[in-house]
Amino acid sequence: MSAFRRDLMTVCALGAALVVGGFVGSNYMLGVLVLFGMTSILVLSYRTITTMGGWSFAHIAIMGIGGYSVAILSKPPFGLPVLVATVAGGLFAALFAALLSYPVLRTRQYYFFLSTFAAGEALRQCFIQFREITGGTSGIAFIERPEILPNPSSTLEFLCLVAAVLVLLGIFYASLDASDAGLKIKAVGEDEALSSSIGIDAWALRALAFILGSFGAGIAGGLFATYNGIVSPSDINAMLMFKVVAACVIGGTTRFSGPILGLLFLTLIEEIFRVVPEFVPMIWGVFVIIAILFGQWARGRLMVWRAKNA
Amino acid sequence: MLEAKDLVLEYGGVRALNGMSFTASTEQVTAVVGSNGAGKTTLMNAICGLVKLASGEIRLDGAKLNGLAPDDIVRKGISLVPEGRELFPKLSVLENLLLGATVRPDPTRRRKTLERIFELFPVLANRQKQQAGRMSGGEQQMLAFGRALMAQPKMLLLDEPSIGLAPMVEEQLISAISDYSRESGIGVLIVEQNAMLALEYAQHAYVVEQGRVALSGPAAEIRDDPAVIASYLG
Amino acid sequence: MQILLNCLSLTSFYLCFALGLALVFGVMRIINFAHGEFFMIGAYATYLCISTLSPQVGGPVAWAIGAIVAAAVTGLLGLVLHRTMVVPLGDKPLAIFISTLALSYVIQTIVVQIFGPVGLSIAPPMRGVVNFGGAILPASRLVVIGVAVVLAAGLWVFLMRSEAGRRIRAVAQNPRGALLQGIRTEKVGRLTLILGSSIAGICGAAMGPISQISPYMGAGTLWKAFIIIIVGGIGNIWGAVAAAAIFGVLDTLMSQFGAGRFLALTSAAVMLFVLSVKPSGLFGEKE
Amino acid sequence: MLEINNLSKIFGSLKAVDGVSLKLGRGEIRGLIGPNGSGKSTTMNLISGSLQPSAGDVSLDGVRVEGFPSHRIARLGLVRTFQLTRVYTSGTLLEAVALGVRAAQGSAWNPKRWIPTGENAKINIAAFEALERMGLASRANEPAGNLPGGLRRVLSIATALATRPRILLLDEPLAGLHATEKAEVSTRVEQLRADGISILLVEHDMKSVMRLCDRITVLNFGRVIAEGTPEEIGRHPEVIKAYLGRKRNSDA
Repeated sequence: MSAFRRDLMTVCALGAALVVGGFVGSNYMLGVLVLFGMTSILVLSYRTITTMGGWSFAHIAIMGIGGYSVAILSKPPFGLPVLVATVAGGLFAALFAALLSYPVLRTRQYYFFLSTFAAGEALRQCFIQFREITGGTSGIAFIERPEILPNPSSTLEFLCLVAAVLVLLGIFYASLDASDAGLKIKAVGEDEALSSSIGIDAWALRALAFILGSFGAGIAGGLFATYNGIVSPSDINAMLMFKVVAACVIGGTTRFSGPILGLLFLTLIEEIFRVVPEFVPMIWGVFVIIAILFGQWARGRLMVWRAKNA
Repeated sequence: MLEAKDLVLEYGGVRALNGMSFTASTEQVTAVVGSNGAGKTTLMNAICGLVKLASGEIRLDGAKLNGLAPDDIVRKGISLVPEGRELFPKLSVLENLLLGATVRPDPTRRRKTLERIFELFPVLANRQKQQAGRMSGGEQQMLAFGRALMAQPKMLLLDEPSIGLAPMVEEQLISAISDYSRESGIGVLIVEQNAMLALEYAQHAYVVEQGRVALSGPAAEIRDDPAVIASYLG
Repeated sequence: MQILLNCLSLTSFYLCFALGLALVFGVMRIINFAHGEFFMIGAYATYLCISTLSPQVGGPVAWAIGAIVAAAVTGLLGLVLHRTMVVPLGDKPLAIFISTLALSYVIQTIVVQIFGPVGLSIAPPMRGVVNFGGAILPASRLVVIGVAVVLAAGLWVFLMRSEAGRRIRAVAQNPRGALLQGIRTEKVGRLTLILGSSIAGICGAAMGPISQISPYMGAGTLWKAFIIIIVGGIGNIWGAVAAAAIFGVLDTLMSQFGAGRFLALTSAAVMLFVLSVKPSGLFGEKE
Repeated sequence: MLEINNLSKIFGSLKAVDGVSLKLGRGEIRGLIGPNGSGKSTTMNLISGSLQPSAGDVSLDGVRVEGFPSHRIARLGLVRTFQLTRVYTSGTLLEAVALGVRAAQGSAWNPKRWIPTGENAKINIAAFEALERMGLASRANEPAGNLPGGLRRVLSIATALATRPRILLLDEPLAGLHATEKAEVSTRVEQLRADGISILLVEHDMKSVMRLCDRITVLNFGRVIAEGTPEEIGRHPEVIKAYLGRKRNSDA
């Protein structure tokens, strides 16, 4: 229970920090906070997928489904309210994940990350190629901000919306994590054969984690689209995927605070090197390599230390 | 002489070897028998450097083996025919044999050894091009023996060679190996749960129980010791 | 005839690109995400050689030197990769995957700093077209086909005939059994990674003159190579050859008949279908 | 209860299990013994659904279950442990066993199960009880990862027990235990039988097998070579031969 509370506190504190930061910060700061909030949603939903033991590389492409759904559904002939379209985008993302889960979740380890990577890239290519629907490389522009905001052009109000969505989704994922289903998902991630042997339907739970995690990606995609006012294939970039994975690698995925701190760290680097943005991917890359190699080294040391003190 | 002194090894809290000591001559067949879970396979893996000892010492003709990498141990003259054979199923018989000679690059000696192995197991000579995985169990076991001999060992270790073989085949194989060891003067350390078979061909024997030696002596005596049967069938 | 040539040309490219990846994957069960960047470095190395040397020694010789330099540089990178990441991370395929992914960004950034983000073109070492019974093929595409054939045949001979190749196959099939024969599996892994990386470099040298080279050229092709090794099957180099041929033909035919925009969709569909029916790929074995 | 008929499994050219039949009655402990490689583990895998049989059938209370995935068989009340111990090591013993309790309840697709259960008293009581039955209650709040190897085996039985199975397949539950621990676990297994759980037991420690089992089935080369009470099995000439091997010239 305490872990659940800690996760709740993490998301609530994050939401509050975003809003407070928005009120006191500069205009530039406001933009950074909105991006941070939306990426936090991505990272938290991604963490839910990793608890089943598989690291998907299709998360950002699935996010794109949310973005395109909002772009298409909020315009004629559908003309849905933007927020409704965003939720629909999340559902479409989840639906896509459900379709993908049959072939992809039959695979393990290398095959899983290779096939999700290839599937995600193929999806991005589809966004480029199906011009009639997606607008090709230029994408779909002039997406409205949500109507429920009193002043849609105010970034501060949008930030509050992002914070609210973040907290809501965070509560959802935190409760899933602490729920019966979440415990079983983690059990499957830890030992699939054992889980099946005691009656846990491993496949269904892996699919559940993948689908619910993708739902959050779809919502985040919708928010990105309405914030930027445009979706295009270049939003589905490998850099963002790398940022999400790197946040989870650097921060660890055991609790919600890990990926969030990882993301904070990456964002700080991004801001520090703002004047030379072309170096940011390299510095992120270096830190990921350091995190992985150092983690390995530290585990080795720990084992030696334990053996000595046993 | 292969000497093992006070070997201790733990697997996740279980003591697989618990102060095991023995010596095996490099001119004779030595048998290590005991029921399953007595630590026999662990012993073999420890000698070959596949698992790390917690303490103890293994020496071959006085030179320390423990702590060396598996390939150095093979080079020093220890060859293991592992339980389950561990062949390369999609490689041909000849390729499997040649891989056995990885640590012995001298081509003339290599050819000589190969010829002797073909004499010993004519089936292998006739099926040089066949994929190892497509042969019968007995033929695969012959190939595993042959591959181990290609390393020109001083000491051949056999881990449960009889598993999955029909009684006729296993007897043939073990007698072929013990003949070969007598002719070429190499030692054989055989680990078996089929105790009577191993004791038939061994000169000296150890009975192990729970990771340590419970009983030792000339194989012929051990064979008739009622304590052996007791340790098997309770 | 023209279609056949085009099929062959595309198959050759897929094969070149996927071969090294499949080799490393098959033997060591790891995926080098920076493979695409090694390919890109190969292309840039060739670019440098051709632009500095071709006035003195002529195009083809400069290209050949470029290919050798490309192979050497990427082979060295493979060695460094093995020492710094593969060995310390041991049997953690995900950790290796992510750290090579990170490495690919490091390499990309460095190349962008040196050569700039915009594409460059390499002067083709061989000009003109070759005529095959009415069908034409630019000479530089013939080079790609030639390189693919030489690489595949060379790799085949090396793996099937040489002692080192035998050891590589042994480790791929049964690492534990190999260890017991006194084979140093770590050394075999190092050789494999060097070999696979050099193949990427040579592939870059062959492809450079055909397409524009840019720091992002590797990343753009990598996903297709992933699909090829997935469809071909885990640990099966010849499966990758077959899959390269399948996609070479499929993609050429689709472009030919005006369905080029569905390429990504069909590739993904083929992959997902194969995974649904046989999770270990067409020619792969169950793990 | 459990009935298997003519069960076979072929791997390539090898008949790992070749026409094995046996019946397990309610509250019976049935030993399944035989030398290494005789097909015991394969038989266990076939019954529990980890492997698909090449031929033959498995029925639970008259319901044919061969070919079912293992989680469905587990839901029907047949749960196995593994030869290479598998336990959840990320949490405490209580948490590990609680997963067994949870596994036996409802589908994860039901959104009601996405709500945190918190300190679910019912589940914890059931888990604690399962630990108690295997004598691990005093360690309930220790991290499972710190447990010594032998006791991990016992924990894996407790996890299986928490699913309230009617039939347990135990694969070498005594391996790696000290003599005193062996005796204790044996007693606890006997208690399970008294509670009406049927047990199929693969074990190499013959003393314990002889003491625990009501009946014993002996396999060799994938076939049943003997079946009977422990006394009968102990005297059976073919069993002695299979275990000890033949003396050349003696009984030929």
